[in-house]
Amino acid sequence: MSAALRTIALEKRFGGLVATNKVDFTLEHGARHALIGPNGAGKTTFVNLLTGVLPATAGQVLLDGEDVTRLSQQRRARRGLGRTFQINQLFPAMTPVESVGLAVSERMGGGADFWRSLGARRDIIGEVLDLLERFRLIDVMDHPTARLAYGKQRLLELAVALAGNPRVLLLDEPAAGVPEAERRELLDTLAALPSDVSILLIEHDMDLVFSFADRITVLVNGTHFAEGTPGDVMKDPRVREVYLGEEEHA
Amino acid sequence: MKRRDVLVGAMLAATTMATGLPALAGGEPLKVGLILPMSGPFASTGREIEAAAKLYVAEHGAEVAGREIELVVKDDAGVADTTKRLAQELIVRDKAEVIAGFGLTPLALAAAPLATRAKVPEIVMAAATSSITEQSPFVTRTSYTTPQVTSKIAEWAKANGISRVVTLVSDYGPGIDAEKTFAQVFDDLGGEVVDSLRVPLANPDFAPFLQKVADLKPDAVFVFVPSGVGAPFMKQFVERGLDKSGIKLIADGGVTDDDILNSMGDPALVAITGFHYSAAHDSEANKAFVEAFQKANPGMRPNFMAVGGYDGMALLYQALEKTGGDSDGTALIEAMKGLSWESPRGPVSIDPETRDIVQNVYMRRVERGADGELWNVEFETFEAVKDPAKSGS
Amino acid sequence: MSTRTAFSPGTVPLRGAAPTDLQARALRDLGRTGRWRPAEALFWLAALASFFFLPDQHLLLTEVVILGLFALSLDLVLGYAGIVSLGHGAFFGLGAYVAGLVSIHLTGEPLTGLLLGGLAAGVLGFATAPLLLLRASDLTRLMVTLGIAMLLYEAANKAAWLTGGADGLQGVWIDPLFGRFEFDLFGTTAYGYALAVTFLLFLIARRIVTSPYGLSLRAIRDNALRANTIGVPVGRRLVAIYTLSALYAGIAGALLAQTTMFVSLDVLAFHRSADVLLVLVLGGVGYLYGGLIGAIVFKLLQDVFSTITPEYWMFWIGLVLVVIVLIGRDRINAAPLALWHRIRGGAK
Amino acid sequence: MSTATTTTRDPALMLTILIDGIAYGMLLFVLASGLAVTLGLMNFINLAHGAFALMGGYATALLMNRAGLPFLATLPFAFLVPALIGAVAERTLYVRLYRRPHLDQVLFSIGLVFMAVTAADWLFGSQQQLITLPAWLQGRFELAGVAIGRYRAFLILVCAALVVGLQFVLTRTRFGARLRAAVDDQRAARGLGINVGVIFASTFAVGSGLAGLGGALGVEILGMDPTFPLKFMVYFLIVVTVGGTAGLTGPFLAALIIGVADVAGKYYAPELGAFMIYLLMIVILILRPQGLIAR
Repeated sequence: MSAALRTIALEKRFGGLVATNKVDFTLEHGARHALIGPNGAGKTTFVNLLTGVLPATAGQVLLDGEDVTRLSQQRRARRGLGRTFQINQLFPAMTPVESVGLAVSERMGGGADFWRSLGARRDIIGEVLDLLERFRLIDVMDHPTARLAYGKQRLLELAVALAGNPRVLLLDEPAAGVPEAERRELLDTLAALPSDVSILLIEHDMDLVFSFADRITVLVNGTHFAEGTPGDVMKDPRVREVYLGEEEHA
Repeated sequence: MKRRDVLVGAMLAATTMATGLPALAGGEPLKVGLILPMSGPFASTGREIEAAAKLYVAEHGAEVAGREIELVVKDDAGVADTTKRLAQELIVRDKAEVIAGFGLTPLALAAAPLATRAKVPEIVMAAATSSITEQSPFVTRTSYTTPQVTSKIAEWAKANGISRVVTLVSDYGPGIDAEKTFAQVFDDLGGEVVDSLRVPLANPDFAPFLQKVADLKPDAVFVFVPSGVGAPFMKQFVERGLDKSGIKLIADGGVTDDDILNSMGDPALVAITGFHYSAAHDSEANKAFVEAFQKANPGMRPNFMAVGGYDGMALLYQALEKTGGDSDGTALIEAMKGLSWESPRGPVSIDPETRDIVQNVYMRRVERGADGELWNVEFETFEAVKDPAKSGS
Repeated sequence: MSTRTAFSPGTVPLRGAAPTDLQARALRDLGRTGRWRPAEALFWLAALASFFFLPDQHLLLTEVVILGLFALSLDLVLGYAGIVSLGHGAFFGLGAYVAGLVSIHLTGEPLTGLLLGGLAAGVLGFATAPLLLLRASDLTRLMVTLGIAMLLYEAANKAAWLTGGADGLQGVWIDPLFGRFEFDLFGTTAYGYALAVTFLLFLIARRIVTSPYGLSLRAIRDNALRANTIGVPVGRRLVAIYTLSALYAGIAGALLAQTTMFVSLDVLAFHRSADVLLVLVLGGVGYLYGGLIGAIVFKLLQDVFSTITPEYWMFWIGLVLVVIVLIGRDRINAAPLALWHRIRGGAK
Repeated sequence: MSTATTTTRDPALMLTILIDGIAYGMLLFVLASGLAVTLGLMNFINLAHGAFALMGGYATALLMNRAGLPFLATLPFAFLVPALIGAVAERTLYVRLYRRPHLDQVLFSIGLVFMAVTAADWLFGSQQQLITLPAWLQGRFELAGVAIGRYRAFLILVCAALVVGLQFVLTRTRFGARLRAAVDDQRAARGLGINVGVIFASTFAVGSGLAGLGGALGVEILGMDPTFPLKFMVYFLIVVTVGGTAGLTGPFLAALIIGVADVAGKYYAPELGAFMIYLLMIVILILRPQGLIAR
């Protein structure tokens, strides 16, 4: 059985600069996998290659064994690759119900329906409410997104991604900027994500990484540097030198 | 216009409509809708006509044959659908019994079907495309037609030793009209049009076109451009030294528009133009007209637009006198046919067949007058010229 | 894929059951934009009343309604998809010319010309839409659309054998509507016709912008990147709305050609595209009424000012625009709403 | 139409046309350069830019025709009058709108255009303003067999000097550095002790002044009447869009390309006439959506 997500010798160059250097990477089904690395290690570029924001210079991206290297963002999304963003990418003028409702209806192929209002779509409402409940957004579900507290916006970011019913979910620093008071809520929700979704977490926060991930990949200078269980990685002296050491000084 | 009169008029109109009686002549004011481009790129057309029409009313009194004339000025900004709407509003809402003005051909054409439907005379005071008067039996004209003037320029050119000509016109209706007329007449007389250049309206840099003229070395270049564009043209003509290379500049009189001629400076001296009106026309009527116009409108000199507006009012006044104040559209237009009078431009008449104006066409050159100003001085006259496009000559 | 569910049902009742409070609340929010407000009904009642009680103004009102429909078509792309265009006159003009030509060469029946005018503009919209998908700034889109409109203008000027060139298209004649209502000099039929067509198109537009498709457009406008990652085919959706908008603009143009029975190059001129943008921005973007309200305000101001001063009315319009911006459009737009709330609050 | 459509491919003639085109392009650049700064650097859509050109053009025409000043002596006024008015307008009006949406800026600045157009009409009449150039700027001279209009040569020299000066100020002076800092990040610039308000106001004033100078230089070639700001608005926008909003080099190139293509197009392919400039713009923008030189 093929992996949930795999890259083979994935490469990205900007002119002479190598941002991603022949990375081989595997995300197993149902994995809780973290991708770490110092600033400028090329994590964001790597995620952008996975999701199709950037075209790869060489190499392949396989989603459930299927080559998606040449597919657009939107087609990869339709094939079950979801993501959240380091900086909130929400629809400020829409409410959580609308945002999640749209994502659900797009997934079900109802996005091109230009006649019936979503308000008449009883069939999706159960799922929408379920998601909102799960991400603790019920209370604010009919408030404009722009006016939500930051922590709630982070949760909505997750809810919208989940609404697309992804098989693989890339979480790009989900805890970034969340104030301490709202942090607990976020961690709980992350822990409760459905187990059949394979998750790649890109994160700086080591507490979160170690509490969440069962496997860690370290990226340095665009190169696959090390990989293993949290215990292995923590013990790896090279990793401590380039990353954790640096982190302690910071 | 006093408020009381409006009320009376409105009441009368209401009674008329209620009882179905025909409108009684006399007492009731006659509204003339004057639709002109008063803003936008053709605003100066509207200003000249409005000033002249008002001058006529001021000189001859607001009352004629027992009817008080009321001018209602509307701005169409040179946009045809606005012209049409304004004309329609004037006719159905304000009960205007004559519509007049029309700064550009499409504007006059837009209103023509209305004139037919409402049986309201349409007096065209500016637009110059030949076919306008054919669009409705209620259209008449006091300006000029492009072929009327252009054909005489072509005749004059051939008779004065010019045999190879390049035509240069603005790429729009009247320009193309002029180009065709010139080529046809000149060709019939045995001349040769070497090339026909069309300049986009939007861009007034003539450099590439003048370069082409210089290459072709014709005896003369015939020019038709809208008023206001003539000045930069002549300047660039002189700048390129075309005048010194022996190429004559012959043009429609719009190029040396009286309104701005004086500020064109010496380059204007190269132009020989044919036209139906010059502010320097040597007659008592014209001297009085120019003086009165300049007194009422300091800083302006009456041009061909102004005389079109002035004569338009003259035509209406005479027709009303002929009908004894009856403003029925059919009666008015019938009365206008065949009228003739002494205009500031010289003797004019309305062709009873075509309702178009018959007038003298003058050849002029620009000269500096005794007052130090530039004037179009007439030196040759073609008398009583009809619109050749319709009279078949 | 569709067989998988992300969640097993949790605390929220299953679909099919009677809607709970929560469901009702969620559905209400989803249907929020689609619900009719009293002010809307009032607006259209006023429009209907104007047909019966302002017979003297029918000609001006026809122009207002046509400009309003044209601005509404621009609102569909600007307000709902965030695409600015300075070339919408291309569609308006094409619709006008096609409607005019249909009446001359095919049939004077108004609805046929209206439909063909709209369709022709829609086809042009569909053909030029890909240009808008270039990775470009608003400014680039503005200028590309403007360029297309100017090319069409020049083409119409050159093709004088078909369009009549600068003289305009002669001989447009429209038969009575439904064979019964003649297009009279008072403009009554014309106004009723324009108003009915505009209302119908408004209803359709309203339905569309409140549908899931409309919601996806709002999502694209808000955040195209995110819309992409939840699987919205951004490019296709934009092409679709641009095409629809072009069709609407074409119908507005056709209405103008039919009600004035005249078409000239003005319909394609730059000022047409610029005015409609002005009108829409004046009325407010993104709620469908902006175009209609902007058209009413703009035309009435123009009519009033140009009656007072035919030469210098533009100055006062300019002043009004400047003052409106300085005060803030939001505050002005909010004023009627605040007033409404006060009235309603007082009535309770 | 006949024999003469076969045009001579005479190199001297081609040079003449090239020089005409360059002069036209240079003029366009001077007219549009202020807009390139406000739109490109300050990100403000100022459709009223042409109104400042109008002021400059009228300053020159009126001072020459009514006060009898010589052409050259009027040019400083053509710069200063709009610059001064620009500075005042910037401090009192524009400054409130920098942070507002682009559509607000469009509405506001088009309102200003309407007011400027009618004000000019009311004050000075609706007709064309014409000037008579001094004798030494009239006519042509020959250089190595190539005929060159004196005024066009003058235009090229003046505009080239302006371009070099502008580029120098923007890239080599403290003012230029401060402007770029203020544009990139207002808050950071304020932190560095830069008076952003003064920088913006003076930049706006210079941009308006340049437009005025362009208007004055253009009276002879483009004409000058109250509708000038509306007629040429599109041309300015084309120059800036095609050039790109990164600085002045792009718009300069764009103006030259458009100027030469327009003049040469009309000479060698007159049937394309008015299509030329728009076709060129669309093609360039399809190939380079961000303009010739992008940020």
